[in-house]
Amino acid sequence: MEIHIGDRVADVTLVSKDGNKVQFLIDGVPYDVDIVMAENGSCSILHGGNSYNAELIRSDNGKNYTVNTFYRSYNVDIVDTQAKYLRMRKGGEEKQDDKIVAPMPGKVVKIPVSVGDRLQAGDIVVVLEAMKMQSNYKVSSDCTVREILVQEGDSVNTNQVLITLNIN
Amino acid sequence: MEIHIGDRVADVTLVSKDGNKVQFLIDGVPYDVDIVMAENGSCSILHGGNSYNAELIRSDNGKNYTVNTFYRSYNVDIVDTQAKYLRMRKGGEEKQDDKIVAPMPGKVVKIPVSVGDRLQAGDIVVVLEAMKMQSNYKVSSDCTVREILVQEGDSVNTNQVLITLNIN
Amino acid sequence: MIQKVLVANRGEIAVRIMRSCREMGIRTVAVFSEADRTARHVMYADEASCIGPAASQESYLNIDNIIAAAKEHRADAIHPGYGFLSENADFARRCREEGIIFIGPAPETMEAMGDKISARKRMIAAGVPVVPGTEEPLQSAEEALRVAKEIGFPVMLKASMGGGGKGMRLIHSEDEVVEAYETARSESMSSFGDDTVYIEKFVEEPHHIEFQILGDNHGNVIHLFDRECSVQRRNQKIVEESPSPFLTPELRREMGEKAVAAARAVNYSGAGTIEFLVDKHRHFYFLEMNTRLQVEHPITEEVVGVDLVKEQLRVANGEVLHLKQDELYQRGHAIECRICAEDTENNFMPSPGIIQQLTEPNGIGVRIDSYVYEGYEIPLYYDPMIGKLIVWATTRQFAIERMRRVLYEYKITGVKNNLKYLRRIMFTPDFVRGEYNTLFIEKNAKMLQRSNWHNEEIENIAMMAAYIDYLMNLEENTPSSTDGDNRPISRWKQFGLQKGVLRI
Amino acid sequence: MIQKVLVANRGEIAVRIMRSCREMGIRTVAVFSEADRTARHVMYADEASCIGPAASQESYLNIDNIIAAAKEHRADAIHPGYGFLSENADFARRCREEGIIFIGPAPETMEAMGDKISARKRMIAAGVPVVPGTEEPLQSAEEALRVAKEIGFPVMLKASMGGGGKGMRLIHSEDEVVEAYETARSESMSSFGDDTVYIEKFVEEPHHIEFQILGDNHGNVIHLFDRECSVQRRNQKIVEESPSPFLTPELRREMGEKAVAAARAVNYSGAGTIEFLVDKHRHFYFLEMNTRLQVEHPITEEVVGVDLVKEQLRVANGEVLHLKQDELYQRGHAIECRICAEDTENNFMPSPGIIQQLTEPNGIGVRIDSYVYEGYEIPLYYDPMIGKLIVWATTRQFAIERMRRVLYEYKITGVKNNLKYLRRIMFTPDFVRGEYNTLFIEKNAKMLQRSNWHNEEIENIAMMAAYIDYLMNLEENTPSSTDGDNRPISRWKQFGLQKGVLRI
Repeated sequence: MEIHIGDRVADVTLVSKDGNKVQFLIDGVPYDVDIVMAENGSCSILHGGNSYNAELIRSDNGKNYTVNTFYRSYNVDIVDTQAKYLRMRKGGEEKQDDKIVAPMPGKVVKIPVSVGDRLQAGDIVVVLEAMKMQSNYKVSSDCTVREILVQEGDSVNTNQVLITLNIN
Repeated sequence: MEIHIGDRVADVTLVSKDGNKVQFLIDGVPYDVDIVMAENGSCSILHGGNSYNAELIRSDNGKNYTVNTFYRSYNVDIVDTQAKYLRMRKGGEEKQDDKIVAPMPGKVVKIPVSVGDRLQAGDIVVVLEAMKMQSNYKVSSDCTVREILVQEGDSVNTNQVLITLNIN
Repeated sequence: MIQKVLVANRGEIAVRIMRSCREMGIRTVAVFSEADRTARHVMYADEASCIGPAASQESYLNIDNIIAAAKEHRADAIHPGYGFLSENADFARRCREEGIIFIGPAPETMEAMGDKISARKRMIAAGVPVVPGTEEPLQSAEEALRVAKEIGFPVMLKASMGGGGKGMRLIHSEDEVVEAYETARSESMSSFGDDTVYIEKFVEEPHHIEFQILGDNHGNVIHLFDRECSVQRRNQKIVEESPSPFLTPELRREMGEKAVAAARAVNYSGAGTIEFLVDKHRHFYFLEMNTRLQVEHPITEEVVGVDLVKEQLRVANGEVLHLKQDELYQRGHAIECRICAEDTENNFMPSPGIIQQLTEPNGIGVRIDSYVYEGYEIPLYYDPMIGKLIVWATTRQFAIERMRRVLYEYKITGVKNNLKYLRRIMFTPDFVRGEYNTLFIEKNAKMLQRSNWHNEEIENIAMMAAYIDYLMNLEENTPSSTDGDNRPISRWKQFGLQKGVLRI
Repeated sequence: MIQKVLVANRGEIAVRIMRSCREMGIRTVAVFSEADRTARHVMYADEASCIGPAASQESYLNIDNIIAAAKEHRADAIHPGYGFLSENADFARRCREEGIIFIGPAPETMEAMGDKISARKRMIAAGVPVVPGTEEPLQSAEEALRVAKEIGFPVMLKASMGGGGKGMRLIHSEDEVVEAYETARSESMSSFGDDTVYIEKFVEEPHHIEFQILGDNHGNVIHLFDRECSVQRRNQKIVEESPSPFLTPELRREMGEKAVAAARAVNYSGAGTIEFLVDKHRHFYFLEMNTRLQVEHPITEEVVGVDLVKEQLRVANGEVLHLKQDELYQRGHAIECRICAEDTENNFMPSPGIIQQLTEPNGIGVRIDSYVYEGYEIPLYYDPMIGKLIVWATTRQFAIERMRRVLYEYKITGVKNNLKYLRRIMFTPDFVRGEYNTLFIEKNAKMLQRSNWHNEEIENIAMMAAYIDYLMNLEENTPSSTDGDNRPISRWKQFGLQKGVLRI
């Protein structure tokens, strides 16, 4: 199976399994580990006498993980055939529109622009409030407001598109 | 629905429900409560301005509960039609054999009796060890050993029958 | 005697207050907004009432609803915690009118000290040194600009009713004034219901050091020593320690005396804090008084060995302070870290969400004041602080080592949080040596960034963990469980039985 | 300098030791039996090795396997914890031979004090009062009977290598002697690998009070004051407190001096405990010395403000004790409750099982040393103690109030446990007044039983909670969740949306 971790792509195979004793091949190199799921969501791995813990947060589709180790957090993607196919099909298709997306759930406090406004890099287009903190969202290059998809006072979710823009 | 709690039998009906606001009838008396499942396995109930918590441990069949409140632990049985029927059918049928049953998981350390032995009240029939503690199990009335179902060294589970007896 | 206390707050501080009430045999009443039905403080209290919708203005800041709940539950007293209405003199006055004990100082004291502009005047009159700045509220952005230029940049723009860093902006140059003025006023209005702001000279490289005060209704005032609060991001404290590594014994004594004098000047009763700025020459200036319990009060409790909430309740009961200044001393060293649901790699942006998994440290010398639990959804309406981690040890070095250990044990998944960031602070040489001021975060920004350090072994571990979980969750590997226990540990027990050569 | 420590133990004490090691920057090696792969200490350690099957004799008591693990991992030192091999002189000697530092006293000291018969002789020689009894091991049940008759009933039968109440039997009359002799020997053999037993006069209505000792390799010995350990069931402590409410300042000083003298007599190095029996006239007798860390060491840590494990490691490193007797003092009051998986209504029968739900208390003045987590299966092979709950407060009364509060917060479901029993202890007048001795449990047995108090409101609450959960789990009410999150709180969110009149 192809697994992505950060920028690295590795080939991981589960070779054999006997209870907790598992052999993997990682890029052709064998790894004999003792692996158990201990506390809920936490995985304990013994390898070469060392004791490691990894907490797993699985995404809804079950193929992307956030893995927390003591030192770092990793994004790990399990790339199965279906995903490979989808990625291949998608390649080069979408050309991204410029848009303002909510980075967290919050409330729209202010939209100081209107459709059609010509904006300069650094202009504020929306003010969001979450957890008592207001943040200004600015455009990073000159552009025109195409659509405003939310109103002042609206509650918005993470990744919700708030405003779309035409890049000049 | 008929619900048993300790010795008490009550008739409980869920009358209406609107989100967390629930009306019950308990023995004909209406109870308006605000009820949510909060921490996992723990239920928060607001009634008459008071805040109550109840932790629920559900048995495998889903009809018997141990309910822990701050002050006490209760056994609560939900008696549905099927259970009522089974209970009725079972009534008076079984006449209990005298037997020695393991009250907890453990290891059989010693069985100082043999099949056919005549025992007096107070004689030790089995020694169990669990969590570093040995306990002697004695007979409470005169009897004869009918069958010995385990061997010294065996691991046993809760409620496992160890020895059956003929009462004299 | 107070028999029943309504706690007009939420989160960790509501639970903190209820704990001391419970120990004293006092019944507690929780109030909650519609977003907080499943919050810990509601379950912890003996009684509970909903006081309105999620928005603070309509619930935790709604004086009428809170008073109505107090009357319905026949509470003798209201503890306001910190934030929300804790420094609102109107609320304290309303309690007095309704015959309910407000656990805090008199409204007159709050007005004198809570409004920062008026407090500055009092302190100048009392001979306590203050930072140069405006004596009157600003009327417009234009005035702000003019005054800032007069004093000279950098300046601090502050909400007169502010606290906890809200409604506060550091301004370096002219072109930042207008935006800062507008956002600070807007934040202040939304947080404190008042948009008065003023300007102070920004003291450069300052230490933020505060003294804990306790007064009673009989004219007695003591201080419980100092807290160093210079580790701040966005003008909000994230790490505090006691005693301050920067103070000399002489300076500690002098500042303690001034703090008591400041409190006496306003007939202070209850728990409060005198905040000072201390510059690099160890000159100190009165900054503000907080007429309430502070977020960081636990480090004082650990070092001095008192329960400040219990003391507040005793004072509110009219008792004479039983603590004597000359019997108090500091033992060992305490550090507090504020655990926040925030994205430290994205300008500390709040990050609400559901707590998927939670492992809190325990053992020797650790205290946690928190309110979240597994499965709890952190509402987006309130503060991103989800708890406080406090350690105590015999020396400062041991306390730092202990904080590293407990940060190692602390695990939160499901929401972005600052645990790893706090760990890096505990290894930053300036912090370890105790040589830091309020510029600490800025100065060490690079060091505090996520390391790009690579370790193939750890990466392999992460991949194997993810892969085995992925396989375990493939439908063919999971016999549908009949007992409804679908937790990873249970699924593992089933998957763990598999044996043989697989090559997948 | 010790760089890496192997902890030859399991459970809470293994984690406790690793915590201090981690704070000191020392790497840790866990050892575990096949039953303990998912135990907390394995996950906590930096390194880990399996040392054998579940049965202690083949793993945690297997000297060869533990030494082999230490060599494989290149550990400089071994910390034995309490129980298992902690008082085994052969093990300490073996460590010395293998060039591994044993964190504890010299094997000669352990032999002199660990064998209780030999310890009695030493103490008599040193002029420390001991309880009347046999000077030699018993050879047979017949001899036990004869000696018991000579001394006069009641007598205590004790394992010479024993500790923690194991292999100990109180004998009231002749006909109990034979069974007690056999079971004590058998238990002793299984727990300590030795079946030597002896008899002592049973001191009636005694207090069990012990002194914490610290010695170094340079001839310095100090004591860290007293612990009152008289709340015992089955001769095992379940509640301890420090300071003892029974000791006068004069008696505390005198016993402290004797404790130091006793430790000096055997050139004691490391942490140890001198146990005394104190009768109602406040006469005290040496009972035994424990040449290791005690289960109840945290209450001393809280009151005196030290980390005993750190001190052990420093002494093992050859450092000179940095604590001075005249600089040590007790501050406030600490109480410890041992949390056990046991059935308090059925003679404290151990009750292994799976922890379904766990909520540990936190906040001011509470410390938990535990090792269990949600989903953890408590193995049936080891001790039923799953954790220790320690509180500290400024006074004894406040400490009791705090313990009541934290017992209110503590929730364990899935296994029978003694939380409610401990709560009842905290309300028992003899305990609250501090007027109790080792007969406390027996004397208050009735009061400590589960109350049959009825409360219709609480019963109704329990029924409604169970019923709503029952309905929520009926298949028709649970849309099969796609995200695999089948936890009650998630199911509730789905069920919670339902609305309308139901009449079910």
